[in-house]
Amino acid sequence: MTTIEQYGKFDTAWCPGCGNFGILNALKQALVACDLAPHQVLLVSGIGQAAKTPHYLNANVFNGLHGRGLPAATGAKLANSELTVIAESGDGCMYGEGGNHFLAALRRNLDITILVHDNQVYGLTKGQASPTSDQGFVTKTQPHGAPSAAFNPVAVAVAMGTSFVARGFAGIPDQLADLIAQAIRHRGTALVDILQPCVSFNPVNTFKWYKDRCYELPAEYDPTDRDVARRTAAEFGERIPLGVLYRHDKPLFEEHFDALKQGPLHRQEVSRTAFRQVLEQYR
Amino acid sequence: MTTIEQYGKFDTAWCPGCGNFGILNALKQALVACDLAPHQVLLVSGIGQAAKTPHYLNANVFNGLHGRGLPAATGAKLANSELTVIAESGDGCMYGEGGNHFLAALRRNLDITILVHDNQVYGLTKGQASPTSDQGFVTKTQPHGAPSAAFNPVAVAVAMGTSFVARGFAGIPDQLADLIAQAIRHRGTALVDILQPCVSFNPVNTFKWYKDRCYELPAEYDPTDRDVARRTAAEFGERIPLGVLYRHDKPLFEEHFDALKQGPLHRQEVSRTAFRQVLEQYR
Amino acid sequence: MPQDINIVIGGEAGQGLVTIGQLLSKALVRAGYEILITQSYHSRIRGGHNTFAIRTGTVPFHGPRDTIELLVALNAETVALHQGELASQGLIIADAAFAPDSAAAVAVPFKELGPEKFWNTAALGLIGNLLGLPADLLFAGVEATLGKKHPEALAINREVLDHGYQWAATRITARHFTLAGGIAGGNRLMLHGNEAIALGALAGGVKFCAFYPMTPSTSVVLSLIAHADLMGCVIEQAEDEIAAINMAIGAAFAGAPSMVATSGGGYALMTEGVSLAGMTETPVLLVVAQRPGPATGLPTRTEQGDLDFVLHGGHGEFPRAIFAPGDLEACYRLTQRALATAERYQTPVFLLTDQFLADSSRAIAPFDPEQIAPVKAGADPASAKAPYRRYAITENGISPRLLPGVSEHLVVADSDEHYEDGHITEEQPVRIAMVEKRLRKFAGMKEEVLAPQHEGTPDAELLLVCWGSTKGPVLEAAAILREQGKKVATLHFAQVWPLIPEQFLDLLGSASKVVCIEGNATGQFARLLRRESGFALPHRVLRYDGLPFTAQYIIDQLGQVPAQGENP
Amino acid sequence: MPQDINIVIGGEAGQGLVTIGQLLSKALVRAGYEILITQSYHSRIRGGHNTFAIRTGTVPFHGPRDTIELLVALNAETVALHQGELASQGLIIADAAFAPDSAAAVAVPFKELGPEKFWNTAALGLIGNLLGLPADLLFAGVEATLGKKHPEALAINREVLDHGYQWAATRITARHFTLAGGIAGGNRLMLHGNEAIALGALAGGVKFCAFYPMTPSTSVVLSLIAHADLMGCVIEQAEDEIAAINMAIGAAFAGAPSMVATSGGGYALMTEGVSLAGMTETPVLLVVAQRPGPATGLPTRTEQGDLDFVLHGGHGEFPRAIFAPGDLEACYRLTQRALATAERYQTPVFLLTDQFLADSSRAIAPFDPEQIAPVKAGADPASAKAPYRRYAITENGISPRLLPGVSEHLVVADSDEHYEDGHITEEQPVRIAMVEKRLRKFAGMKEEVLAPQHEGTPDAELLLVCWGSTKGPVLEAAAILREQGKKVATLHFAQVWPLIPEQFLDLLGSASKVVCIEGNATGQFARLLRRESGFALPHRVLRYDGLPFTAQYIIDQLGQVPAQGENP
Ligand SMILES: Cc1ncc(C[n+]2csc(CCOP(=O)(O)OP(=O)(O)O)c2C)c(N)n1
Ligand SMILES: Cc1ncc(C[n+]2csc(CCOP(=O)(O)OP(=O)(O)O)c2C)c(N)n1
Ligand code: SF4
Ligand code: SF4
Ligand SMILES: [Mg+2]
Ligand SMILES: [Mg+2]
Repeated sequence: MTTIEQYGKFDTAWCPGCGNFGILNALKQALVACDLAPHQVLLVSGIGQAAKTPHYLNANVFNGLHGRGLPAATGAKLANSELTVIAESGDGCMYGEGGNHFLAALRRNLDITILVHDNQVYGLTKGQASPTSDQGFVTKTQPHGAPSAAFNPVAVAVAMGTSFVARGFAGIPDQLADLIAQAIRHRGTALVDILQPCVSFNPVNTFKWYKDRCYELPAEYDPTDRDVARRTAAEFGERIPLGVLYRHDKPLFEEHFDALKQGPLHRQEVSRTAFRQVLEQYR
Repeated sequence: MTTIEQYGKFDTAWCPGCGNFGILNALKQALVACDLAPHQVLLVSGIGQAAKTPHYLNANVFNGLHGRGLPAATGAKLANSELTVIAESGDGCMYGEGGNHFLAALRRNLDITILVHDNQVYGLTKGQASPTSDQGFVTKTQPHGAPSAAFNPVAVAVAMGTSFVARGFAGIPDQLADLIAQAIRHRGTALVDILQPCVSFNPVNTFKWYKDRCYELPAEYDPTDRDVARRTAAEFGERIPLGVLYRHDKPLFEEHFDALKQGPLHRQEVSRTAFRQVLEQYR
Repeated sequence: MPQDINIVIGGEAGQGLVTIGQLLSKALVRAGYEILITQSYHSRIRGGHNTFAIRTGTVPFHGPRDTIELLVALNAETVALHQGELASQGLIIADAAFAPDSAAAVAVPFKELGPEKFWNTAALGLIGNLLGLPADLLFAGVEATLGKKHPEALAINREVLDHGYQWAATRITARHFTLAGGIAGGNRLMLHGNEAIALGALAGGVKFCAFYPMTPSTSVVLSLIAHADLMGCVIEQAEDEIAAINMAIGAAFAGAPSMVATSGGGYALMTEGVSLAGMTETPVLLVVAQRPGPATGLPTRTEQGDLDFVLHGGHGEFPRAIFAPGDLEACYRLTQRALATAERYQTPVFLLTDQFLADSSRAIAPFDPEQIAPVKAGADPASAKAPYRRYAITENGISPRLLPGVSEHLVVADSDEHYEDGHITEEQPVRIAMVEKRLRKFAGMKEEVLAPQHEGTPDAELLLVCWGSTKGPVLEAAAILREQGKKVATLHFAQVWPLIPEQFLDLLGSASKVVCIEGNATGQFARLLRRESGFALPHRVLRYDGLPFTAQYIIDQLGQVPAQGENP
Repeated sequence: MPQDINIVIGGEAGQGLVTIGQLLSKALVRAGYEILITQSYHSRIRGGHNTFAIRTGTVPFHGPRDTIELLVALNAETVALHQGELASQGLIIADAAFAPDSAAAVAVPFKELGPEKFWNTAALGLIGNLLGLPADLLFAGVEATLGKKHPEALAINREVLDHGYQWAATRITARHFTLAGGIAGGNRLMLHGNEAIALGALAGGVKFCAFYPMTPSTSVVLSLIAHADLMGCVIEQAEDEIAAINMAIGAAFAGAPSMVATSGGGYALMTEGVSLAGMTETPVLLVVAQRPGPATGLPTRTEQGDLDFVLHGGHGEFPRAIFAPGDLEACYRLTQRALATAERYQTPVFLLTDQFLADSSRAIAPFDPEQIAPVKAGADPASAKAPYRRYAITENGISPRLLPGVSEHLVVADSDEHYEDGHITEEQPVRIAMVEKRLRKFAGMKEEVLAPQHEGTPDAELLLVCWGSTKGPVLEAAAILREQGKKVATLHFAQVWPLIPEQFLDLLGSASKVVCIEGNATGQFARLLRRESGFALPHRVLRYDGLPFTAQYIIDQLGQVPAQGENP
């Protein structure tokens, strides 16, 4: 049995009061709930405040480029599908710089988990609008307010038929831990968009702002009904639904590759016999 | 009055029988219907077979990089909002390499038109799967069939609240010309995804395949009902709806910039008085 | 009356040290002193160890200094980290709670001076007093910053400021650092490098900028945004750097003098666009503010490690120019020159800076708004013959550039190889003509290259070669060495591409020893000089720990420069 | 009995000229002849003017030739464009409808030989006869290609082939090109450069490749995909090139020897990832197949214009190696070497080719499957001490690389500067140690550099320097000049970075005249040689029209090489 202690305690570079702390704890809880030992887990992140998370618990870590966590996670999972791969980063990283990879990852349906710390702002670079910033959100770089419509990641994910789509809130860590655990256990690409107050750069979408709006999906909510999911995922404003918005099974991307039936690539020797057959084809 | 002759006739580098010819004609018809003279129009494209279109009619042209037509179009429109800017390219260019710009453009709502020649394949590079290829579509690079789910651009566009979303078919050029004309006239970002048979590399989604499946949205269809639009846009398979799927008005991105109230940027002199005031702020 | 006082305020991010530093700097400038601000911060929002260093006095400063006269410690870590750098007459100002047990320490009972929220203001009063600045002058800054937003807090701030001021006057009797009378009026501008670049861009006629935030370039754009409405500019935060450069190219094509600003990793993403600008012959300015790599590296520190990449980024061959300003005035001047060069030669042009230059502030003589010569995009359509050919082959390689939509002439730009009219071709003779046309522009650019700036006698025993922001510390090091009786000269390159060997080969040849000083680990500029001029520079002083050069660092290293082999 | 016959088949894309060319080549190889295929095509799917050239005979060929013995024109345009290149004994084979009025023309009444759909087969029979190939051998190829898919069409194909064969036998009496007896058995492999690279990659242990299609690199990946199931590889078409390189890095981190393949514009998008591989010390192979730029340029043509960019792409400083194979054998061999170098030094390594090498085929002696030595990723976890430190400082700079998930040791890789354990730091001493550690790996790489290949006497009157695919034409030009009595030597670099001056400086110095021959407009390799060795190479033969070098082109240009100044 894995214990939470195995995941360790680390100093962080986050601001006191930041929503990231709640997410970090929920992640550890979820990993323990899934009974995963640190060395079975690979955390892949980009760059940003959220993207520092993997440095604050024991696990294998690939902390790559801003916006490019998902492709690195994809490559790692394809190379070794025995790893539990979690791609974790901020809203800017995943939906801004990394938007194209987000779309591609949802289309692929690899068995990975995507955790997005969604503080609706660029934290590390000191407070510019992010794709999820509310339209009109005022910052130093958007003094007239963010000019674009906010990106609704869960609505797009449902529209794309993603196999697991959920939204959590850093301020309700138990539910969040449960959502993350469900996402990890889910066979296929699982997105958890996590509302995360940024106390330094987002004076609008505060803990209270979220608390006032968030509601848990009722027990009778059927996450397999796509029509309902589409409508529910579109909700973001006066009311914000939390929970598993949409879920369905579809074939795993991994199943597509003959080579992966033999397990992780690093264990597969190059066969001279096979290579001889390959050469024959050029005769 | 603009005539179709003003748009000229050019030799093309396309294969005989390609769906691109129908789209080129429809585009010319639409420009004439909108009474736009060639010099009022700027066509911006990426790279691919579709992206060659701007070379085959008289207009201003910026033929940029593969996948990067939309940002160039965005810059050009912001610099000179008097130009009628049309971004035109293939499905690989717009939804593949350019996926992140596609998302950002839909969020912005500049007054531009996006025409996508959607042949569900990479034509110019000789037949690899594109984002819109049907899952399982067999090519030389996808011998076991395309492993990812197909991207449904209109479903994502509706989910994102794009202000004008339509689908046309190269094989019904009159309806297509009308859709393009509506898109040009629409105030805001208008997407027309255009089904386009590729006779050289897509043996599955042929003229006949599309003909058998496409149906025109009935007259009573209400494109302003988002719920209906969400469901209708998701349809792609046995039946494929053609027409304006979703339409609503929202503020233009351009309105956000003080400078643009004075017209195109190239006409605005740099004011020494203003610059003096700027310098004052560093005293 | 000391001419050169180094004040270092240290603490965690979020403790407000930048506020104290900026208010103090403003007061010093208003009082007529020279200042040089260097900031050092971690890549985090709160916590970490940050410093705000102000070098002040009556002579202009070009680089930071290692020793400290006045160490203002907002936390114990600052004391521990910087105590060792204290000058012999130096003081440590620290809260009584953690002031060290040292003769140099002044333990301040901040609790007694006011509520904790205002301790920064108390510190400001205290330091101001030590420096001999009038309390009213100090308060004027507080008023200007706070007045509009929090008028209700003005009274208490004044009170606490006075408490700090008084406390210093009465309790710190040992050492004061009263400055000599200020030399310049209150007329000067206080700017950091990125602000100077933004002002240069506005003066140079920039109308469009697209960007994706990236330290240390973001404040160029912040400054542009602050003036966008007044100056009639459009500034757009793009979805990524690829979008930023392509937007800028699209906007430039449509007639807006355009720029982007980024750092190494973002520039990497722009290189395909750089090549596009080269091929479509679209003017665009790229400001690249360097920070230590590879990859994310040290995001908030300084380095000069991207010269090779900026010079060679983008596939295929096309002309470019790279300016590397050495100081604030050059940031302003060369940004304008870069814009003009881009427009004249219709090609990408670079301004290559680094975190040190970007973030460090000085007070400088005001720019003259009457002297600006903003570029105008494009040629007069009336002068064009029909059919208009965007890429007409000309003797100097420059084709008349019309703007789309402005006349009935159609403008066709293409990223493929093209005919003179802009349409795609694969014909060999056209290809050859177009390659040669594009490269002919480079011949013109070479005739306008800024000569490197030489100081000292040509037959020096030691010639220090440098480029970009390293200028200040190198000039200061040379001055110190000259005082020590050495025959030292300096050669500073503010334009690093193209290089014209005739401009400097004699100077390199006539010095007994030549040392190249640059902020990277492989000596990129030294290698480039050899490639272009044949002159080898095996002696190098390099720095790659993320900190800026100082005169002292250079002098120390000069003592021990062996000839170095090539590195990657 | 001629040793060297140049056959050019020309027509529109879609007319099936590649089919005729390939069947003919296969038959020639089976009959024991040497071949060299060079394809020239437009960036379009149908139409345009394309050629498929086969140089064949009894000696190996390394480059294409300009003059033509047998011009097979599938349309009138081909006649018009290539008539002038006909050798004095050359023949033009063309349909009677557009055969020119010339003594060299053979007007073939294709209508009489069979239905239009099978004219290609008729042409094959006809040419085969002219070359003295047995009809059965020609048909064997048709059978192999068509047999499975369209067995019903075999009989008619045989009939038409025989018609063509007979027609030539009876009606073309003037000139036949019967080849001397074949030299090698049917044992050889027929490959183009990209196939040789793919085979080298498989032999070298590649297990993962991500790519985004881009001419002329795509066929590397196509060949990998064709063997992926048999060889146990995962090949994934990524959403863009940025994803491709980051996927490859992620896969390499997790234990799969990984590669990407692209061309200039795609490489531009990968440069940030290259820097990431440098920083995280992840092995990755990048195959960059050059085509003419800037931007989209001439997508289906050849050039060597991206050397500088491949050498300097990626921000910050880290070691890399660049191999530039000169022929098919080197494509196979150096791909394996590149993979091994990447794994050993845990850094990005490049294979730099171009469209000419990528697409041109030859028949070569088979590779020996027993000789392969595939790389194994990572070190044995049993040998690692706890706590495991991914970036442990070592003398040679190489740290033990464990794979994540394989043992209980945690593997932490970071794109920020990091401690030995992989976690973020901004500490100066650690930064310095890490920079120096990474660069120490370069010292090791330098000891393994492939020496350039020298042919001819050291004191030649003319030394031709070249790199990569230019090798063949340069060797051939040298041979021709030697036959003319000139003392000519050649120096070919198959590894262009790092460069070790001791390996070649004497050779450069001892020749009376040195000319650098490369496929770009600015002499990038010549400049690089000067930077690294101090040896200036002002005499250059350059080509930048999109076509490959030929021996004749080089000899013609050598007649008129002035010393050239520097270009951008
Ligand atoms: C290519 C590149 N562009 C820009 C940056 C600068 N950058 C670092 S983090 C960041 C934004 C982070 O925002 P988000 O992903 O929302 O994370 P947060 O800090 O809010 O948790 C940016 C723009 C970078 N490191 N690399
Ligand atoms: C950066 C970059 N990557 C790849 C390519 C190669 N490329 C050119 S067109 C194309 C695909 C075109 O597909 P699509 O956009 O669907 O257009 P189509 O040819 O089907 O009309 C690709 C991959 C390129 N030119 N630039
Ligand atoms: S800046 Fe915002 S997101 Fe970053 S640590 Fe501070 S509160 Fe959290
Ligand atoms: S390849 Fe396909 S898309 Fe391109 S021109 Fe031919 S038929 Fe049209
Ligand atoms: Mg964020
Ligand atoms: Mg397509």
